Amino acid sequence: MAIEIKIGDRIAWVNLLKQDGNILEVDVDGKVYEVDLMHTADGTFSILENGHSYNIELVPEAEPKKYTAYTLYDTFDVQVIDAEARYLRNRNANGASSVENKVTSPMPGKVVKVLVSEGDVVKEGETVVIISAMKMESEYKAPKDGVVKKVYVKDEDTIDGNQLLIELD
Amino acid sequence: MAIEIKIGDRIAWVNLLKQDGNILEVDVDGKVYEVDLMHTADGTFSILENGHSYNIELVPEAEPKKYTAYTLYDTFDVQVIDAEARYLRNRNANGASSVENKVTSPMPGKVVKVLVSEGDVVKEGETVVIISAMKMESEYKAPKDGVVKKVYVKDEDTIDGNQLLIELD
Amino acid sequence: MKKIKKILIANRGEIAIRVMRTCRELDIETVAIYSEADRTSLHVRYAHEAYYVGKAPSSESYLNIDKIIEIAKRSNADAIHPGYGFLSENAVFATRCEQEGIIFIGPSPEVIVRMGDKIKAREAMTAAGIPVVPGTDGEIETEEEVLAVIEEIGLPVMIKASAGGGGKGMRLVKKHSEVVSAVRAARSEAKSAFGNDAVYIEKYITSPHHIEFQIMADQHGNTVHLFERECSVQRRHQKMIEETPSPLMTAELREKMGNAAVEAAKAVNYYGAGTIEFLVDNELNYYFLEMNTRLQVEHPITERVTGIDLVKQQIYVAEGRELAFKQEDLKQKGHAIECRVYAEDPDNNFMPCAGKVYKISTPLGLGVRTDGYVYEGYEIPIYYDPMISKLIVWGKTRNEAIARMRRALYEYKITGVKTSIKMLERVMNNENFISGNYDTHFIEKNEEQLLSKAPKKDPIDMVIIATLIDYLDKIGSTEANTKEFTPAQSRWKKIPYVNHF
Amino acid sequence: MKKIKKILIANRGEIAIRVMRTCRELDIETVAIYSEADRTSLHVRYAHEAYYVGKAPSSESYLNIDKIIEIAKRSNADAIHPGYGFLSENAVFATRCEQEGIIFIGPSPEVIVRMGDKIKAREAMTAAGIPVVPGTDGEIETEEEVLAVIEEIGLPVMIKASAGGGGKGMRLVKKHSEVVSAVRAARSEAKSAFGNDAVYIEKYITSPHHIEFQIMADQHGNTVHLFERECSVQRRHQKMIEETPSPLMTAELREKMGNAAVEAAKAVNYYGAGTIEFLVDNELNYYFLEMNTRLQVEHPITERVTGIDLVKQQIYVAEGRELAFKQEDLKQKGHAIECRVYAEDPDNNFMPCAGKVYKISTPLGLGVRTDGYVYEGYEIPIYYDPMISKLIVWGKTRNEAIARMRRALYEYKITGVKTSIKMLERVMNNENFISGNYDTHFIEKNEEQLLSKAPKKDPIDMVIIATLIDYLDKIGSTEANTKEFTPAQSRWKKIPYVNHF
Repeated sequence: MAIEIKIGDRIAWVNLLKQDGNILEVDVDGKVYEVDLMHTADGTFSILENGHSYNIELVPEAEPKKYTAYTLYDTFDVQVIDAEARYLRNRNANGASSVENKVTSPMPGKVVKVLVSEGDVVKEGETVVIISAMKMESEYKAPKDGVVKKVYVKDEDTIDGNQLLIELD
Repeated sequence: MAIEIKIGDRIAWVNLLKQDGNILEVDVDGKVYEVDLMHTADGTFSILENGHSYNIELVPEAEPKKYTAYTLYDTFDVQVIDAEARYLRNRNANGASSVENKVTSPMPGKVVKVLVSEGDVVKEGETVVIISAMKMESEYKAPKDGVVKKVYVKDEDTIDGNQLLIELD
Repeated sequence: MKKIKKILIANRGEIAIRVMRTCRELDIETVAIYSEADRTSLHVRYAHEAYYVGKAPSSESYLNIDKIIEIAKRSNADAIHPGYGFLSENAVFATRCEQEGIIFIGPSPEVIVRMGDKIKAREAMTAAGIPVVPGTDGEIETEEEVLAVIEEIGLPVMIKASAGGGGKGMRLVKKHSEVVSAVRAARSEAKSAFGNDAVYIEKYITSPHHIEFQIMADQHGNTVHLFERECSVQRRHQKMIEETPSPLMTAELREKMGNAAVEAAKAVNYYGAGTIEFLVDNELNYYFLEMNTRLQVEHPITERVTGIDLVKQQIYVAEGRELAFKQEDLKQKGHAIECRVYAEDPDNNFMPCAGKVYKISTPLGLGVRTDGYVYEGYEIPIYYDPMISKLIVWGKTRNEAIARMRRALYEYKITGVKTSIKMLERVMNNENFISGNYDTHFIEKNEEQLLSKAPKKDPIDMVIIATLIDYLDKIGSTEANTKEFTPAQSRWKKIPYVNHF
Repeated sequence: MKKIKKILIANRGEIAIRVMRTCRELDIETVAIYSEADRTSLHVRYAHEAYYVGKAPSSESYLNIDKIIEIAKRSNADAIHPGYGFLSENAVFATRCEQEGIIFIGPSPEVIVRMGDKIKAREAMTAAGIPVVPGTDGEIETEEEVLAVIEEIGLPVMIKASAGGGGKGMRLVKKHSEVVSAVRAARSEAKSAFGNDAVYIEKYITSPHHIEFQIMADQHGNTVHLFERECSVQRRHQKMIEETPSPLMTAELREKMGNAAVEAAKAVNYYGAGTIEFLVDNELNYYFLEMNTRLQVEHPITERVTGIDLVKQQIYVAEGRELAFKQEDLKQKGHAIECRVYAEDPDNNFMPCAGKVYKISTPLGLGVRTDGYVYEGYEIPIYYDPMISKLIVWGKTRNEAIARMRRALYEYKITGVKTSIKMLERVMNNENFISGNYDTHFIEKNEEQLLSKAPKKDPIDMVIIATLIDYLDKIGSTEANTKEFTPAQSRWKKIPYVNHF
């Protein structure tokens, strides 16, 4: 079974050639590996490949088929691109909703102050919302010159990670 | 909903009188407690009762509705006796298979040597099986005088916890 | 002498648990308080008793003096330990405790007032002959005043919360355009952290070392210092790594500064644990910066090299005992380093990063101590400090301690939230840090090495394979665990038989 | 001097990880070996490399010399660390390493042969002027011989494995009727633990103290001792709790025994880490018992009071370096205690208890070290030693160390398998232990207090309530988690809103 997996900027083509219990033969972008792989349902992996012992932790993200992968030295954003994901991606591509119109907060927090209202004209770099999380305040700025199309939050709101705050025109 | 719970030698009658989120009113053998109870699906409990903070870990046993409960100072065997359990218990009582006829191993291990065969006459206290676990050997002895009715294991067998080894007549 | 039997800990997180651990060793009962966000936090479960104190924002809970006093009385606590932050340097709270007949584990309210007011503290130090950081007098009421003061003393300046500490409520201002937002932010932080939004301005000294001395004094006039802590590795004016001894320190300077620290404490009749913070320049001139009239976050490194349990000493002093040791009994043995693990994103300007902890592997073994409070499945609240753990190592030499810290950081895995762990590892591999050549600008000066990721010796293809298997496993998963009662399971996926190469 | 770059650890469990930790601090790569039962054991995952060594029984895996040498050569390991147990005192293995050009981290094969043969060891000690335990010469070949020897020297006697150590292959015989099964059991244990089933007999000394001295020697003739360890708290002739300093020790006796230990090591040209075990009677007479030519399980308490990483020193000595310290540089600082956590049932004659670990809470904070290897969901194999973890604490005084151990044991929770933790807590509360008044019969003599459960101050009704809720939750559970892809969840049960008293 072959699928595509996106890791950072790379999209790898990966195919499970053979499986004999914990011994797998896997083709990754044309390179064939024989690995001894043990794993838990919650994403702890122990892989032995050519004598080397690798530990990988996969943490599922809110979006299905997306993970954060932890290795010894680094952290990676990983995504499985199967037929369903490709379909959704193509459909969204037609919708063409540009990310650059939006101000989002990557972290959960609390809205200290919304500095703009719908219809306001803003300049690129102008602070539009102030969010407080864990005693630190962060200023969120307009990504480009434009007009505020919609404000999704108000002062004192508690927000989740990746929440949309402001949309520009 | 009232059920019986067996804890050690005690059988307690317990009834959940009221539940408001994490705040419960529970009747245990006629004594009514108001508790603030939070728990995880895998059996970690934090209970606040009259200001006191109690931590309890429930570990499910192989048999359904049986637990080992760990508190700060002690460990308890706990069993829920609901209608189904009562039914099974009554049915078994009629079967009248006495435990005293059986030699079982409480722990997993490996059979070093079976010292008796079916039909052998044994005396109370006579060693019938030697089990090795974690580098230590334990001798299992006949619980009473009798004749060996059935031998369930042989030398070198790997055994589970609570496995039946020998049955006497 | 009154033997303390029950202590209410007016705090949360790692420091609440730290204090409770010593209480358990002293057979003292503990009372926890918790906000709405903390019902399942570890300090609630570690304590003997636990009481709800209020809504999640600290102003309604951990800063709610009336409610905390009410709980202390209701639970019959003899004493209150404030930890650090929150009410630990709040004289009103210390006074209330005194009035209600509850021992406040800390110095007298008068000393808190005096040292908490940075202006008065500077006056006291100058009178005691201790050099102070050049700065201006008086607090700032409005943003307009700030601009006026800057006109006088010039840029850069530090905006500091008068009631501040722990790096909160501090902002460096280099340009006039930054003044308004810096003051507003410092104010707002100070308000929520200390319940007091007054700020003042100090001249900004370039390239200083932040070195502090630990003080311990009893109520009978005995005062000792427990040597220095080097705290120059900071980001956002908040300490990130501390070590003792300081690589900068000489035996002579240690004696001179140690004596100054003891004099400073004596000058204000200090008792309990306290810290005198100094700025030291490259010519080894030192200036009194401020006194923290409480336990410091970084106290464990001092505990490790001196063998003294500082919380135990705080409790003994609060009971009225005399110190059991004199200055000459104290020695620095070996080298200790602390790394603070924050839930934050070092690649994104150290932005705090709340969220759910997925899994934790804690470093263990020789010479390693961790003081933390988060657990697997714990949801780090957005309302409080992002520090989730402190990792403390000891080594016979500084090099051994650095190697051990590197090993411990390698073992430390917290997934599900972003943390500073990998960034701390890079510090332990930084040449300037290793040679002890750093000041408070360490992070900016070494940004390139510290923020660049390690060369990819990483097994990316193995990550891809792991992802593939997890994916196949999940889409093929028909064994949904719907059994009601199941015993403990091995978490490793069952396969019919295990093969080996 | 050859710098070691890669070490194969010919062991498993906590000691394999202990050794790997120091290797990581020294930038030395590590190679793990694992049996069929250990594919997912922690030492496999901690190492840089890992290779399958054989079937689960140790005779086919961790004692398989040919296979281990093959893996060492295949992986290009410079050296092999044997840990304790398994091949650590096997001269054939040490010789093979030498022949294959692989450094064996331990003493020379000749010394292992000499000290491993308890009879020859006694001869060497007597020659060096060190008193030995009264006993008989020669090994026992058959059970009939045993009976003959007992006829001569009388009962009680100890049956001991000639190749023994770590309490394995030892049996006390008080009655003639016990001889046959004791010899068979000692033999069988010795065979599976050491691959050698020869046993011998020693006169049994009543009420002795088991006190040992840690030795460290380089290949240049420098030998020091790192003070004593008191190891008298034993069950089944296996140590359970160790401490240093020994409560029995005086400064004079320490110097005398320490010198004797150094002389003993020098008498056989010892190098590396080793331990001289003594029996000490109540009149403070001491007798050489045996020498362990390897790292001991209880080495961490010595590391804690001396500040010396013993594994690091072993590696340095193996590289041919000179010791960096002399006798006069070494000091005992404070007090350290180790508790061994076994997977066993103290209420059932300490029967080993394999099984699946459900959950673990590890004690942390000031003065606490744990060296373990099991994790949540780990299935403890039936093939190896039941010791799953060591808990080591330090205190400025013995009393502080005991209080801290009590606190640490309170925090230590391992569920799913039976462990010795609660029993160890009872030792820490035992008056005789607290006053330092104990010998090797401590457990029997204090059985009543040690095996009786604490008075029920326990919240039994709370356990009942918890069980009720768990039961209701499970039978009412319709929200079976069948979603394929779900992100990290808080593990606490969701309730519509959280109330507070």
